[in-house]
Amino acid sequence: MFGLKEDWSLDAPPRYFTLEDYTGNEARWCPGCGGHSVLGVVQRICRDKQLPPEKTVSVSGIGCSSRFPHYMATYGFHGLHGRALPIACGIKSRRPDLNVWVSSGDGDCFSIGAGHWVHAIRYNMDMVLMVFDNAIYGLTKAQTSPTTHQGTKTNTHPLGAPLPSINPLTVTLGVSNVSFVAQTVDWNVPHLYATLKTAYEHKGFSFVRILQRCPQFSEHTYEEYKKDASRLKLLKHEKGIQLDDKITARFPVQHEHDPSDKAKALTLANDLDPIPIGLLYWDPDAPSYSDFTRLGLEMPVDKKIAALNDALDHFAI
Amino acid sequence: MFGLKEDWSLDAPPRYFTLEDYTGNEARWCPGCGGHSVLGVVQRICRDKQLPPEKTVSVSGIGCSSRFPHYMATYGFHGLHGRALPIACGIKSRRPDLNVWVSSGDGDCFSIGAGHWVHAIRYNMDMVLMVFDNAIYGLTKAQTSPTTHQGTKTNTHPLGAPLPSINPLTVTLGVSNVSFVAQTVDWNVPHLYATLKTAYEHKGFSFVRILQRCPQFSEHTYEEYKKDASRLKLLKHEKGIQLDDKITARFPVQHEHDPSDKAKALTLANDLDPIPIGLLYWDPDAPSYSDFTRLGLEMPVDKKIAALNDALDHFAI
Amino acid sequence: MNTACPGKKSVDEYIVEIVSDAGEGAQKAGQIFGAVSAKMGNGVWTVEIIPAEIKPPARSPAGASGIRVRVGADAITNMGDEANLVVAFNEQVLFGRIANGAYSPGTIILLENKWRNDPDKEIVQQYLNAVEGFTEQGFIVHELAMEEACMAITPTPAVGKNMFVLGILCHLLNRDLDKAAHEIQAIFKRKGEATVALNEQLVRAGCEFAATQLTFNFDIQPLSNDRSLIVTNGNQALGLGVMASGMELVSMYPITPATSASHYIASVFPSVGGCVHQAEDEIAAIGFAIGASYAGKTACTITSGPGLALKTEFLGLAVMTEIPLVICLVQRGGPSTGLPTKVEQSDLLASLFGATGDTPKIILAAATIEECFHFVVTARKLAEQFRTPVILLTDANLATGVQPYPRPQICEEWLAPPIDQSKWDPSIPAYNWDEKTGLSQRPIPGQEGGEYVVTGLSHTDRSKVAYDPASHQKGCAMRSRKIAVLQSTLKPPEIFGEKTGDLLIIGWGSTKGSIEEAVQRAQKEEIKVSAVHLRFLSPLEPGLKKIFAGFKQLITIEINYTDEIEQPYINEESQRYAQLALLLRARTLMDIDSWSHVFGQPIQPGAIYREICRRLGNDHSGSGLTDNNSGE
Amino acid sequence: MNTACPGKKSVDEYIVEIVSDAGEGAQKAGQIFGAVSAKMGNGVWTVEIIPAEIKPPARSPAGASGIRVRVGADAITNMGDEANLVVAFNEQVLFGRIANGAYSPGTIILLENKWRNDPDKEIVQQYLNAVEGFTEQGFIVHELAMEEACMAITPTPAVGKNMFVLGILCHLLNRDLDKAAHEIQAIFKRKGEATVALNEQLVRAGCEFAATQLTFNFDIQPLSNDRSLIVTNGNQALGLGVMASGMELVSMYPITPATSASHYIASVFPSVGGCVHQAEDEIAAIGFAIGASYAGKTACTITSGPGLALKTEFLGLAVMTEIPLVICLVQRGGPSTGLPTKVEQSDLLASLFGATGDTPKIILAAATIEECFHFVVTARKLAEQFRTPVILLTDANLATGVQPYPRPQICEEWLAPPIDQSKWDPSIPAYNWDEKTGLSQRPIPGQEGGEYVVTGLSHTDRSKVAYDPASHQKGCAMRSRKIAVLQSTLKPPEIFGEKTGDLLIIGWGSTKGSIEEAVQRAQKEEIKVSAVHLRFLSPLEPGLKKIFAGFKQLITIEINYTDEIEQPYINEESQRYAQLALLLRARTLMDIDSWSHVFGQPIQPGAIYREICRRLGNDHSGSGLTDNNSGE
Ligand SMILES: Cc1ncc(C[n+]2csc(CCOP(=O)(O)OP(=O)(O)O)c2C)c(N)n1
Ligand SMILES: Cc1ncc(C[n+]2csc(CCOP(=O)(O)OP(=O)(O)O)c2C)c(N)n1
Ligand code: SF4
Ligand code: SF4
Ligand SMILES: [Mg+2]
Ligand SMILES: [Mg+2]
Repeated sequence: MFGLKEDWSLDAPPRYFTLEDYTGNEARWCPGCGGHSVLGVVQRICRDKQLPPEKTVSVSGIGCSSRFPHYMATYGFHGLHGRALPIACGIKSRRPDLNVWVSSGDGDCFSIGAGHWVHAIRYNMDMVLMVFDNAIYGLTKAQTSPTTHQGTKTNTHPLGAPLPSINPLTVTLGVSNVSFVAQTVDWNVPHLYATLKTAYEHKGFSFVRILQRCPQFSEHTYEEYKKDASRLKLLKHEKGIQLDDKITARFPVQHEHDPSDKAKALTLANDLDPIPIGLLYWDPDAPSYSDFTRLGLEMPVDKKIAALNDALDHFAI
Repeated sequence: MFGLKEDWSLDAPPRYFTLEDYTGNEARWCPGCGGHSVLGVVQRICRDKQLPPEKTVSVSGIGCSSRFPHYMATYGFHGLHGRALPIACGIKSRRPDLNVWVSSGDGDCFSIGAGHWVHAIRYNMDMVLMVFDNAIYGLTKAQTSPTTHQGTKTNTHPLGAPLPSINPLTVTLGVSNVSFVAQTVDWNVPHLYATLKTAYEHKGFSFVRILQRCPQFSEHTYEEYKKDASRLKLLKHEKGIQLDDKITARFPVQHEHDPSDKAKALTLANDLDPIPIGLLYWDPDAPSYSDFTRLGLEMPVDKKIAALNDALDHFAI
Repeated sequence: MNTACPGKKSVDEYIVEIVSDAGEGAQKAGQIFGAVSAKMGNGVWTVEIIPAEIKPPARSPAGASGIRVRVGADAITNMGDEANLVVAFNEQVLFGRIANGAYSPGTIILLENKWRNDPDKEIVQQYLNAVEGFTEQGFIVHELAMEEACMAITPTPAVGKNMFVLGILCHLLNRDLDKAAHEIQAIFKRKGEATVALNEQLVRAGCEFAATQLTFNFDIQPLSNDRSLIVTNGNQALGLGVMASGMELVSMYPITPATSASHYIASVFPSVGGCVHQAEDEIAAIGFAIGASYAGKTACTITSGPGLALKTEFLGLAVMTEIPLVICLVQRGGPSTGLPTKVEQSDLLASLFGATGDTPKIILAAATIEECFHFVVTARKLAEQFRTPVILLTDANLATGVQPYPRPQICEEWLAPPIDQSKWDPSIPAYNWDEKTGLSQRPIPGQEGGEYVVTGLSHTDRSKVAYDPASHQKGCAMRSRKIAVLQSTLKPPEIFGEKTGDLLIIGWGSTKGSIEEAVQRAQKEEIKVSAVHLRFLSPLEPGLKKIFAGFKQLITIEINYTDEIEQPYINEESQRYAQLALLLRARTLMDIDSWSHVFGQPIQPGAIYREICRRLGNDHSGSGLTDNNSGE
Repeated sequence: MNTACPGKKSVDEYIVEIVSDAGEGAQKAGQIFGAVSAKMGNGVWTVEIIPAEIKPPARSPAGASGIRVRVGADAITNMGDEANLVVAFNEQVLFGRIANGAYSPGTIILLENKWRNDPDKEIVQQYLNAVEGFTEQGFIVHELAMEEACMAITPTPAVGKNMFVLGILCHLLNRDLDKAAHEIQAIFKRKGEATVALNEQLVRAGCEFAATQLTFNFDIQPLSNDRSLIVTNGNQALGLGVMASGMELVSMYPITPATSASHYIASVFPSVGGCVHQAEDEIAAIGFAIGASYAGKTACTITSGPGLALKTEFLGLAVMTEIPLVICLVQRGGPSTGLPTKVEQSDLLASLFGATGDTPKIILAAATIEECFHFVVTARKLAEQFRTPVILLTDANLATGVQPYPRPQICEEWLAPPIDQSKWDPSIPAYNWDEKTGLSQRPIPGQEGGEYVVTGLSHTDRSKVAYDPASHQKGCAMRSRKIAVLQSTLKPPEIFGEKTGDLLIIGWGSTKGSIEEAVQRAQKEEIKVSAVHLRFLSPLEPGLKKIFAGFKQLITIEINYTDEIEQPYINEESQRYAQLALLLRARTLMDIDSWSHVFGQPIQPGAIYREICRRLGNDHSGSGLTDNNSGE
């Protein structure tokens, strides 16, 4: 403009985003629901990273956790039960410029969405998947989810869930091209913040399982873990989640773990007591499917028309 | 009958089943297709185990491999693409007396059927799942499957499959309650036979990945492995697949592996050259969902009626 | 003991509501009130008022949680029109109900008055404004210190208030307090004697409180009835029906409003030897059911709209392979996720035409809660006899409505005999189609000689894959023929009213009670209107054209969308019809109009009555409410 | 150079087939023959004969693999009736074709005769029996030593025989050998000069062989045409259309017969900057497309019946959330897995009504291969303008048929401008519905001020979740209104023939060519029949009632199932209608009958002609074949 260099341009008033810029409808989760703290953390990360709200899309399936987009003031897509990931990948495919956050539940992601979960890990497109794992179907009122503990009584299994629960971490780690696997808890906000921020910064698909309290239907699932920090094992490493020493000090059980070691990550993932929290696995170099889907995005129209005519020529008689 | 002991009864003529009793329609796979050898082996196992054809059900999805049931003379269910496992589990749920064999393809099982695959492993119902992995979509003519090697040109990826292929073994091993994971190849018939027979004998869900040649569309995928036996690593163990010494001797690379060691199984599963063949993991004690679904099967009618009346009483005014 | 007081007014029926924030126990109080009324021999219809969120904030219009109970001297078949009386725990929850047209001028509001003295000034102001507004709208507001009165009995009135309200209602409608005590014992006995005693005490206190504070009182004569009755909601009826039908497997994935049926079944199924399978998704749920059905154990899958959408492909397979299967579809508002907790009848066309290709199947719709029970039994029988999937349509209105009805007599024949494992004559094909009827008997795995391979591909009678013209045409014809055969066994539907007249209302599903109540009211005023209600949607019951010919105007009343002819761009050519109307037009070529809304609510009899009057040019409509805000 | 010989007979059109075992190259020979004919200015229709298995056994009736080419002086719009001449590589493959009614008495069979001397006695016997049978059926059999003749040129005649046959056909129909040589060069140049030379030599040898061995010869005058043409099949046309429409993403999961469209696109998409996403399943495929569309890049998903079934739930979401999306549905035989490679038009009702709840959407059907191209471009435009999913129906007949048609002129406007990322006025709601039309403009992520949350729940114009009656009714009305608005912009369909008459045939989709050919033939005989062909199925084109009123009888002709009225139990009350017929009956209340079959085959013009005669009581039918074995 006026022949000025772009960074001299007068047109671009600096925008600074505050928390309000990310605050959508009032969150209608139950009091004490772990969703509230995740929401606050994501809003803070957006603010701290100064993500333009219009360039940010919050995508979800259906479930309590999937109400997330409504509580953000960014663009949002509250989709279908189990189908957040195909939508999110589709968005990213031709809009790599958008920041995509995906919220899913343990039923949404590991049950009805299981096929998409496995494949989205493999696609490794740049986005953060937050699985709100409350080990129960919340929105539909207390049915068994794949992570419900064996024996827990639910409305569909009044005599107790018949099978051992699935371990989402080991499945995720088993998928080739996996690039970022972390676990955190809703009730340790600094850890939650650090984990999701690191996930956001990872250029690829970040799988973050958040152990989430549901006082309404699975009150007891994480009670012990919350009360007794020694039931959690903090994973530490220079390549891992970075925390203040003050925060770190609160964890009696700590474990040095190099997140580039997949075999060790698998061993850790199998430990259920104490539960590992932190970054289990990280591979910044895994190929991303975006490199394939974005091809040709910038192609000028005349080139397209020429190519189209070539294609027609091929069939000309 | 006549007050005689059951085993004196004259009513039950001994039946002996020959291979013909399992031979259905003529197999219409391409010449050289790996399907033929799997079919022959399954028919032989049925014969050797003297499975009554009427008590045996061959279930499949859609694909070349899923034509399997038509070539058996037992009961069969040629279902929907990706959905063999829900059907098979449903059959087993209230008919634990039936022998169930499931045939699936790499697309059928790992792509469209991925969610059911993960969950069927967890259900651990007694059946054999044979995945005919030819690393391509055969029936629909050469599209990329999840196990297609990165870079392989297919009709949907003429410039080469963009992503590393999925490793079905590591995903399977990552699912809690997994009880039997084996890998074999269609071109080594004794190994194929021993593996499928062991799978059949396992009381639980047996996952068997069969590397299967498709001369029509993925001719080169396993060529090297077939030519050069040292590209395969034979897993041996007293709890593993038992083979004749003569057969064993044909494998230059052998590896002692205790199939109860899941961590080692995972390490082996990650080895792609040489490819491990044999039993990677075995847990005969994993709980089966059948124990839940079969409950009440034998309940007499009068007890049911009484219970129904109790249920009505509950609402009586 | 009966608390009837002198000066009581006798009425034919009365509608009460209790509305509160979620978790205040209004529903429990209403359920007991309904049960007591039913046991006294009255007609009853109970329906829950469900908030949109699991835990909506307190004192919010959208958070209204509660219950409506309609009690009558005669049988009651629907939730009725505007309530006569509502007990409200705060004033805010009334706004949503008012917007939905739940009340009309003259409705009595018994309102907790503690908000008048709330420390929060804003709340006080809200309260005062509301009371003023209610009065202006013609409601009769009684401000009552209910919580305060409870405090005399319990230190935690918040958890006991509901029983106190029950007491108030028992007084006002002369309910039998012993019966109420009996219910309380049954419900609270697990929580110990102290709880039972406290709750009983609260009820009696409420009763006395009403006697001193309120001067009105109503009496409803009970229906004389010597048949034994049960009281259930539609989903419980469905669950009982599944068990009585002899099906041993329900394969489902949770989805509102269908899930509570599965919850109920899960809680009692083991006692009859059955099993609820919660699958990983709806596709697996129907696939699993098909597997079991194929293996001889006809199974049931229960779902709602989005779940049906996912089952589409398997439904087509079941038709193609002629596997018996029962699909209970508890309809909710659509499209897409739509209105998960609210009623709509908009999955009829999807049930009929959802699957690709030609997929004839049987479709039934229950019109009453009692039919929810019996139609499952019928559905199983039809599924097996016609070797086909059967869809049983119910909806959120039936699912959550509660009503007494005759206790079903369980039949041993309903419980299927053990599956046939005798030898099969191998010369008989797996689809041994009777050329005339399309019917055939199927071999069950385990039957020696019956071995065949089910396939969704086009096939011959021996289930061999066949792509030739004759085989495909034959298979399609045989599957279609069965539906015609079923139709030939059905009787024409009964006409409610005269055989000829000015207007015939055609309905299906849960609207029956409201339609017939409205029609009866109009008939009493000599309006020439009759009604006919369809239970079979595929095939349709026979004789419709003949019935229709007796009337000058024909309309369907349905809870699904139709374009209204007065709207912009909507004309004879563009108007999209209500779902049954479309079918009947194609079938009869008669000019069948429809009157339908998608308000997420049952259609009230008053609204139908007004529509009848409007159509026939008699404006008998007594209510000043327009259709748009009366919320039918 | 032209090999025309004296004594040639001039004909208006000629149908040849080449049939062989799979892998013998019959299709390649036929394609070249078709291309040469098109380049000579003739009308051409080519259609492949596809066996059921990937590699069926040799010499099996079910294994027939080959091609049919219909060449005419005029434009050719369909595959025609019985072939005039067939070249067969063995006698067995002819049986399947005969059963399908591909030939009639008088059809010339050029049969490879090497089987006469086969070492296997059984084969010799089969061959002799067959030749005898063919002759008895009235076919004119010429046994030819084709393979032997090839051996003189190449040691591996099995791979060259097809070019030799091409040569034979070039002689018999006086095709331009230079043009054939040109095609051969284009196709084989990658395999090296020797291959090109050998193939050319084989063609010339075949030509000379025919000249010496056969005494007949036909001449077809070319159409004079100065427009530039292209020759494609329908799936290629679809692919070209997708690219020309400016869509940048095709998100699909493989399924026959849709997949080859994606194969073609995948092979050229990078050159126009587009991407084919092969998803993990059909649900993910449409979800991914919806994601991209939502983000401003309107996408396309291509599928067939079973795939559509899986997309049902997402389709409902797209309607509810008003996300533009193009769904190309290449129909195949159903229900269920059905007839994967064969044609049917039986997904119309599933497209319209498949999704639960009320899901108005736009549905178009291409009637010609050329329309496969242009309708994708239209579909994208409509999807965006009306903010809705658009389903474009084609079928296996269009997908595999090959035809020359005018080369489309690519428009720059078709390629959408870069997506709008300018600021959005935040006071404008995300669904800023124009009350009158239901239309609105949508904010695209990246537009500052437009932030909103898409939801499949019932919502207000600001996309806020809302369960109140008014919001839901409003949303449904707005989504439905758009369809009426589109209808108001459409013109009535053109009538093919007179505006009044004894019979009107109503068709849609790929049957147009056959219907109009049959109608024209009847019209020439003064039969009062006309035809009308619908391109829009939702909304329907306007003016239909008026058009229909001009005719005494109305029938639809469709390739989907309808009960035949003469069959047992099928009567006026039970008959299930063909799909378009059902819609039109409901719409017009006129007695619209239908004539339809599910033979897995295109309907031949001769069959339609005979049906016209039958309906109108003139038995002009020249052929002795009954409908049941003529395989339309
Ligand atoms: C296709 C479909 N099936 C089922 C449902 C009903 N449904 C909504 S949320 C939900 C499960 C919720 O559990 P989860 O994913 O763990 O989320 P949470 O509510 O616990 O956060 C179900 C079954 C639906 N909306 N759509
Ligand atoms: C719902 C649905 N989607 C797609 C198809 C088409 N289809 C049939 S088989 C197949 C893939 C076959 O590949 P694979 O499972 O690897 O089996 P293979 O043929 O290689 O044995 C596909 C996509 C279908 N029949 N149904
Ligand atoms: S039900 Fe559970 S998950 Fe849902 S909002 Fe309440 S506490 Fe949170
Ligand atoms: S295409 Fe491949 S997998 Fe299919 S039958 Fe042929 S060789 Fe076997
Ligand atoms: Mg959950
Ligand atoms: Mg494969």
